[in-house]
Amino acid sequence: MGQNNEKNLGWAPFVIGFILAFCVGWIFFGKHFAVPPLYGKLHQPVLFSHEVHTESAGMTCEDCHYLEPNGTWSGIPRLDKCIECHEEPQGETKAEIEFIKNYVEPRKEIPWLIYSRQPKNVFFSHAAHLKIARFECKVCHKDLGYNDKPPVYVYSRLSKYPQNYVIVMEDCMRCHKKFDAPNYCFTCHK
Amino acid sequence: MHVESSHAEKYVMVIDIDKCTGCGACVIACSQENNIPVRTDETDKYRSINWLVIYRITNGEPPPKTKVAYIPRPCMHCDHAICVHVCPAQATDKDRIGVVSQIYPRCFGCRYCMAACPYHARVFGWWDPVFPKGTERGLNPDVSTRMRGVVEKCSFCHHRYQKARDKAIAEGRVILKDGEYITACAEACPTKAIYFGNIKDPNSKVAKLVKSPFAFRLLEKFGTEPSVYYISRQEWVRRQADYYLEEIHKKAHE
Amino acid sequence: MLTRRDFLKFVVGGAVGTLFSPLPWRMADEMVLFSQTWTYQPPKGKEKWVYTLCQLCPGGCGLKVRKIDDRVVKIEGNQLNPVNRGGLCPLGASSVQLLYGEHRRVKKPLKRVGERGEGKWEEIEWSTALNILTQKLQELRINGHGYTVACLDGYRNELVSGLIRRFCQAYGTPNYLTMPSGDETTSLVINALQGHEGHVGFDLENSDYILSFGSGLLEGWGAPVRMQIAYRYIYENPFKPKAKIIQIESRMSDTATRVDEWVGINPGTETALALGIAHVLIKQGIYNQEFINNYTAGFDSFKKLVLEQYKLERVSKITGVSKEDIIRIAKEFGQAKRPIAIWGRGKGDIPCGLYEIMAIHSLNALIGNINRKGGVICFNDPSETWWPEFGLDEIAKKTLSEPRIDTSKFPLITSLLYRFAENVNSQAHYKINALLIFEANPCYAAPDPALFIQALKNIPFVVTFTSFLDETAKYADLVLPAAFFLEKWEGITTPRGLQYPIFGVSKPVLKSPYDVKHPADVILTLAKNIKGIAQAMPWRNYKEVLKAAVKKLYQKGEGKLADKEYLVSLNLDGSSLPGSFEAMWEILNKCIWFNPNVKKEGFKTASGKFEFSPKELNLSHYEEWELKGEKEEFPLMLIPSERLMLTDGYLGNAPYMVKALPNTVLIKNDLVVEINPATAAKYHLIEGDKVLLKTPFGEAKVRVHISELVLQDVIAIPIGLGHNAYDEYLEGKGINAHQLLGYAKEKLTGIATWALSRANLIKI
Amino acid sequence: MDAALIPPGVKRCSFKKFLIWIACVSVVLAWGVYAMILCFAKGLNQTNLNDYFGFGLWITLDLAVIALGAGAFFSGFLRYIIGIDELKNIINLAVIVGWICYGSALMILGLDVGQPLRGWHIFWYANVHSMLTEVAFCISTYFLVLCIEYLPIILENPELDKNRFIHIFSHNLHEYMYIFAAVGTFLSFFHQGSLGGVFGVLYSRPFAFREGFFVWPWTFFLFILSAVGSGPAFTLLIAWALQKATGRKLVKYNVLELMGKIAGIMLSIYLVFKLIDTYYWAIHILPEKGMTITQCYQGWFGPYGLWLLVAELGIFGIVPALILISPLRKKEFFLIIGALFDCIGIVINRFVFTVQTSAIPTYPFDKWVVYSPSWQEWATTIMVIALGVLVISLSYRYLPLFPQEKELNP
Repeated sequence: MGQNNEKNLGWAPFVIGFILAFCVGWIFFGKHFAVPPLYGKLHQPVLFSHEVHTESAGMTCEDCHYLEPNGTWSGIPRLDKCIECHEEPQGETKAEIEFIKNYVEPRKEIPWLIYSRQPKNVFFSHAAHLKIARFECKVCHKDLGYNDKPPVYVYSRLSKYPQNYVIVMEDCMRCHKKFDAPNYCFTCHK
Repeated sequence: MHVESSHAEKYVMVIDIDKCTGCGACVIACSQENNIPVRTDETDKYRSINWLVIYRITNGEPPPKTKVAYIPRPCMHCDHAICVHVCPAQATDKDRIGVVSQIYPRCFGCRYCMAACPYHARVFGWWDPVFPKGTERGLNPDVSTRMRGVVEKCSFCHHRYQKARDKAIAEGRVILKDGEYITACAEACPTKAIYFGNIKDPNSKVAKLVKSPFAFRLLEKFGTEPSVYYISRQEWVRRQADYYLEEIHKKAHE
Repeated sequence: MLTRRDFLKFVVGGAVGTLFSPLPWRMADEMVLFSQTWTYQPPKGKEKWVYTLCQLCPGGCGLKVRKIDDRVVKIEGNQLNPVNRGGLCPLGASSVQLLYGEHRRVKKPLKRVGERGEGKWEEIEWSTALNILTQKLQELRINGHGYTVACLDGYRNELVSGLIRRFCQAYGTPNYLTMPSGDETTSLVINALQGHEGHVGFDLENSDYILSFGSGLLEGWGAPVRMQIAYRYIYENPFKPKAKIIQIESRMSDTATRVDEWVGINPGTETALALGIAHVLIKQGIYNQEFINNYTAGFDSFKKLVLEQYKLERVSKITGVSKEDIIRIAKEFGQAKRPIAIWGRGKGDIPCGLYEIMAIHSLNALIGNINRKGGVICFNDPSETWWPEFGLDEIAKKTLSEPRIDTSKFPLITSLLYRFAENVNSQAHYKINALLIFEANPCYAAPDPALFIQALKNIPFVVTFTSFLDETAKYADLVLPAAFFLEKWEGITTPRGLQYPIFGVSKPVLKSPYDVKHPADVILTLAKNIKGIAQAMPWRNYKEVLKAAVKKLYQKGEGKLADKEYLVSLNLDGSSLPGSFEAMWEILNKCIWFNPNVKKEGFKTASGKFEFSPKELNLSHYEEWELKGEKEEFPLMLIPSERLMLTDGYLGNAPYMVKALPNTVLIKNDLVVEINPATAAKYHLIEGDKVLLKTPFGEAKVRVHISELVLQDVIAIPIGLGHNAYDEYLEGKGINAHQLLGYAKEKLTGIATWALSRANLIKI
Repeated sequence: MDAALIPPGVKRCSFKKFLIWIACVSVVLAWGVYAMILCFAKGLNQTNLNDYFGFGLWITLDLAVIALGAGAFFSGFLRYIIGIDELKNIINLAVIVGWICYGSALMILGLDVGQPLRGWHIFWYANVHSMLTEVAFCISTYFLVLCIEYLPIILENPELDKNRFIHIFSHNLHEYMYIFAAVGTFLSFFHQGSLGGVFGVLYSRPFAFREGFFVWPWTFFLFILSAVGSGPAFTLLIAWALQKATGRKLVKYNVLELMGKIAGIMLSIYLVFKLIDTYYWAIHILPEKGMTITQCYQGWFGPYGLWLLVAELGIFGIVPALILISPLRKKEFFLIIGALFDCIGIVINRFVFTVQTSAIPTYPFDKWVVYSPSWQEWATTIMVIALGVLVISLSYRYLPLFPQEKELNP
C-alpha cells in the first residue's frame, strides 16, 4: 500500500524508464542506426560508381536507364549491358577484378539491391513522371545517381523492404496533391 | 506546375446483347487476365469469385417460341457509385477516367459495398486465393492477387489503361486512340459484342453506340448511372433490364 | 530497494518513452506492408507477344501469346487470321491453365509398374523409353507381325497425322485407326456421291437459308470461332438477317433459341425428315431442274423412292414433325436463293449415319448448290499432295496385305474403333500385340469406353503419347509426354467445314517446363532406328517436315498470306506470296496461308455426275439405328448435349471452364440432366431431384433439371464431364456421358454413334 | 469464502452454487470462443454468408443489441439531465446492460470483418461520407463512456472501496456523472441514427432506401426512436429476470412500471412515424424505383413474406405499445409481455433491414435467395449472450447494484 515510510525515489524511476525505452526505441527501431533486430544493412554486390561512369566515362543516365518504346522503364541494366564495355577489365581496381571474376566471366546476372523497390502490387509509371511531369531523377532518387560509392542498403528484416531512399505512399500522395496529378486508388495500386 | 493532361476521358463499355452468344470466352479471358483464383468446387455461385458474370435470361415463352439472351455483367463503374459513398475506409473511389478503382490492401472486408451494390458486381474473398498447382506461373504481373477477406471486382482492366498510356506518353501523346485501351473481355469476344472506349471522344465507336434508340442500362431507375451500356433490339430483353410498373410503362409507350 | 509504486513509475515511464520513440509507428508500418503482400504476387518482367495457332480443336484459330520473360501469361486471338478474326473461344482462352496445370501434365516418360489402371509409375529417361519402344516394334516387324501393331491417331487437322499414316505404311501395318467423328462418314458420302476425296466446306456466310440438322452452330460445330463470327455476320442487323436458319434437333439448344426457328425432331430420325423434305421438293417440282438433268445420275430412282416411301404421313409419324412444318420448310428451302442443308450433330464430333448424310446432302443436290456461292464447296487440301512417294520394303509389303482388324465386315468405312475393341477382345481375327496412341483418350471418349478398356487389357504392349495423365494413360505400359501445342512445331491444315483451304505453321512459344518431345520427332527417330523404313522418313526433325511442306506450298504459288487485320465481315483479301521461300517462312510465323478462290473439285464419279444412288451403297433410305436394349425396359431416349464450355475427350476442361459451368450442368459433383416437365410429371420428379439414370450400357446417379427445351421422353446429358483422371479440378466431377450413351449402330456401314441411346429414370 | 467481496447487508447464494452456475455459463462461452477462433483462423468461409448476403446474423445482432442497450443512455439521460429520480434505482443495471450490449457489438463487429488486422483502417482512413464510419466512431467512443460509467459501480465493491484514493475517486466520478450522461446521450443519438442511416442511404436498395432530412434518411430518426422505445423495456426485462433468477426483490414495481411507461410512450411515438414512413415508402419511394410492395416480400408466408411486416408493426408493435401505455401495465404479467413483445418487434425490424434487404432480388430476372446462419455464427452469437449473463452474474454478486435491495429484503 501507499503509506510505506521508506525513502521515496520520487520521479527517478519514471525518468529512468523513460530514457531507457526512448533510447531502445530510437537505436533499435530508428532507421538511422539500423541495428538489429528490426533493421539490417547490406552492401551492393558490386562496388559500382555512378560518378566514374558519368564523369570519367562520360556516359549519360539515359545510356543505361531509359524508357522502352512501349513506355515501360528499362530499370537497372542487365549484365550484357555491362559487358558491352566490361568484357575486358577497365583498370586494375580490386572491385573491377572482382566484378569480372564473379559476374562477367560466369555470365551471372548481378543481384543488385534496389533502394527504391516498391511492393509488387504498386504501379509506378516512369513515363508519366519523366515525360509529363518532367521530373529529374534526383527528385525521387536523391543523390543515388551521383555518388562514387553505392550507399549502404538498409532494409527491414520483417517486411524485407528497403528503408533508406525508398518512397512511401505519403510522399507520393503529397506530391501528387501538390501538382494536382491524379490521386486515385488505381493511380498507384493495382 | 500542372501535369494533369488537359483532355477529358471517361471510358464506357457497350455490350450488344443480340450479338452475345453466351460462349463465355470473355469470362475466361477476364479470369486469366486478372489472376482470378479457382477452387476445386465452384458450384456455389454465390461464393465464387468472378469479375465478369453472364446472366442467362429467357423470354418465358414455351418452345418453339423460346428465346434466350445472355447478359454479361462486369462492374458497372457507376457515376453515382453507391459503393464508393459507403466505403468507410476510402478503399475505393471514382477514378478520373470513370473507373471505380480500389485498394485491396486498404479494404478490411466490412462488405458494406456489397450490401450496397444492386448489381452484385462486388465479390468477397471467402477463402485464401488458390491457383491450380503450376499455374501461378501464368499469373499476370500487372494485376495483384487479392488476399482473403477483402472485396474485389472488375477494374475495367485498368492496368491495360496504364500500359496504353505509358506507350502513348513514350510516343509523345497524352490522348489515347480509340481502341488503344480495351478490356480483356472485349478483346476476347469472338462475336465482338463488347465495345469499349472513351465516350468523351465524339468519334469513338461507343460514343455513337450509346445514342442508339435500343441502348439502355441495367436498373437505371435506381439512379446509379452505370458506365456500362447494353444494346438489344428485342423488347423483352430491355424489359428485363429494369423494373417497370405496368401502367407507368404502358403510358410511356403510348 | 524498489517499492511496488516505484516499479509502476518505471513501467509508466517506459511506456511513455516508447511512445516518444519510432517503435510503435515502425511496427504499424511493418504490419501494413506485411498484410499487403501476404499472398503470392507474380514477378514483373519483360513483356513479349508471340504468334501461334491453336490446336485444341479442329478450329485453326490464330493466337497471340503474351509472355513475361519466359512465362506464358495470356492467350489472345490473332487479328491477322481470317478464320477467327481476333476472336477466341473459352478453351483457347484457358489454355494457359492446360499448359501449366502441373497435376494433369505428364512431366517425364513413365513406365507402368503397378497393374493396368492402377496408376503406379516409374519415371524413366527418354532414351530408355525409346529403346523399349524401338526394340518392341523392331522385333514384331522382323518376325512378320508388323500388322499386329495398331496406331490410334487422335489428331484432326494437324499435319502430323500424315506422318503417322506414313509411318504405319512404311512399318507395314494396315491398322491405322482414328478417333470416330462426323468427318469419317462425310468423306465417305462425298466420295460415293461425288467421287471427291478431299475437303468439304460449307459457305454459310453467303447462304440465305440454312437448314441445320442438329449442327450446334454456336456450340462449337466446325471451326467454333468462325461459326460465332458467321452468326454475328448473319444477324448483324436482327431486323433483316442475311439468312434464315432452321435448327432441327431433339433438344432446343442455345443455337436453336437464337436462330429463326427450332424444329423438334425425334432422336435419330433426321434421315426421314430430309427425305420427307425431298418428297415435297420433288412432288411440287421446286428443285433445280437444270442441275438435276445435267449433273446428276440416278435421280429417277431417287424420285421414285421418296415419292412412294416417304409420304408425309409416314415421315411425320417417324419424326414427330407436323406435315405443315415439313411442307413449309421444304418450300422455304426450295424457294430460297442460296439455301444449304448441313449435317454433323453438336460439335460435329458425333458420327452421323451414312444414309443420314446422303439424304441431307441430296437436298443440296436437288437445289443444285454444290460448288457454288453459299453452297457446299469441295476442294483438295494442299497438304494432301505434299508427302513424297516412297518405296516399301518386302516385310512391309507382306504385312500390309493383311486385312484390317476392325473393318473386315464393313469394307466401306475406313476405321471403326468399337469394332477394333470387339475384335481384340474376341481374338476373332488375329492378336494385336502393340498399340500406339497419339494424343487420344479412347478410354474416356471411345464409344462405350468400358469396351475399349477391356481391349487395352488384352493388348500386351500399349504406348500413349499424351500431354496429360488421362484415363488412357492409366491403362498404358508406356506414357510418353507429348509436347503441348504451345511447346511444339505443328502444321495446321484446313479446319472442319471451312469453305477455303488454309495452312498455318504453329511454332513453339516457350521451352517446355517439362521433359517432353513432339510425337512426330519420336516417330522420326523410330524410323531411323527400325530397319527398313528410314527411306520413308528422310527428315532430321519435324521442323524440316514443315519447311518442306511450306516449300511445296510456295512452289505451287497459289493462294495468299493473310496478313491483314480481319474484322467481322466477308473480307478475305490478303497479300500475294513473297519473293522467296525464306520470306514466306518468316511471314508464316505471324499469319497463315489461305486460298479464298481455290479450285473447286467437280464430280469424279464413274458417270462424272452426282450419284443419287451409288451402286455400292444404293439409295439413301431411312432405317432405325440399331439400339441396344428393349423399349419396354428403357422407354426413354438419352441424347448428348454439347456446349462450348465443355470439351469432350482428350482435353479435359480447364479449371476456369469447370468454374464457369452453370448449375444446370453441375451441382457439387453431381451431373445435371435435362428432362421435359411432362417426363418429370410422369416420373414424379421435381427440380434438382436425384435419380438413377439407367441405359443398356450402364447406370449413374444424376440430378434432374426440368426444362421445356427438351422433347418429352428425351433426356439430355451434358457430354464432357465425369473424368477420373487429370487433376482435382476435373476428376470425379459429373458422369462420363459416353459410358451411358454407349453407341447405336448403322446396319450397313457399322458406323457407331453416341447420338442416342435407350434409357430409363429411377427416382431415388 | 468470497464473503469479503459481497456488498454488506445483502444476501447472496453460496459460493459453491455460484461456481456451478458460472461453470455452466463458461461451457457455452468456450463453445462460442472455439467458433470465434475458427472464424479468425480459417476466415469467413466458416459462416453461411455469401456475396448476396454480405450482412447476416452478426449485423442483425449488432443492430439489435445496440438498440436494446439504449436503455443505458436513455435512462441516464432521464435521470441526470431531466432528473427523474426514481430511475437511480435501476440506472446501475441499465448501465451494465448497455455496457454488455455495446461491448458485444464491438466484439462481433471485429469478428465480422474479413481482415480484423486492418480494423483500425476505419479510423485511420475514415471516409466521413460513410454512415459506417460514423457508427464506428460513435460506438467506440460511447463504449468508452460506458466504461467510465461502469467504473464507479465497480469501485463500490467493498474490498476496493477500502482504498482511500479509490473511495474518493469513485465519489468524485459520481459527482460528475451527469457530464458523461450528457456525452453518452449525444453520441448515442448519433450512432443509433447512423445505424439506421447505414441502410437508409442505400438508394440502390429500394427496400431499405428512405429519403430524408439533410444528410440523414428517415431511418436515422426512426432507429433512434425505436431504440429508446425498446431500450428501457429491455432493461426492465433483465431486472425482472434477475429477480426471478435470484428470487429476491431488487427494485420496487413502480420503477419497473415507470421504465415500461417510458418505453411504451417512446414506442408509440416511434410507431406513428414508422407507419407513416412505411405508407410513404410503399406509395412513393417504391413506385419511383419501378417496384411494388409485393416484389419486396416473398408472398405472405415465404421466408421473407409479408408476415414479417405484420409481426413487426402489428403483433410486436402496436400490441406492446397499447399494453405499455395503458393501465394494463400495472399487472406484472402484462408489463413483462409488453416489454418482451416490444423488444421482439425491434429485433424483427433490425433483422428485416439487414437480411431481407439483401434477400430481395435486385434484377427483375434474378430470384430470391434464402440465408440461414452456420453453427459458427450461432455459436458466436450465443457466446455474446453468455458473456452478458456472466458479467451480470458477477456484477450482481459483488456490486451493490440495487439501492432498494436492502429495504426490500429486510
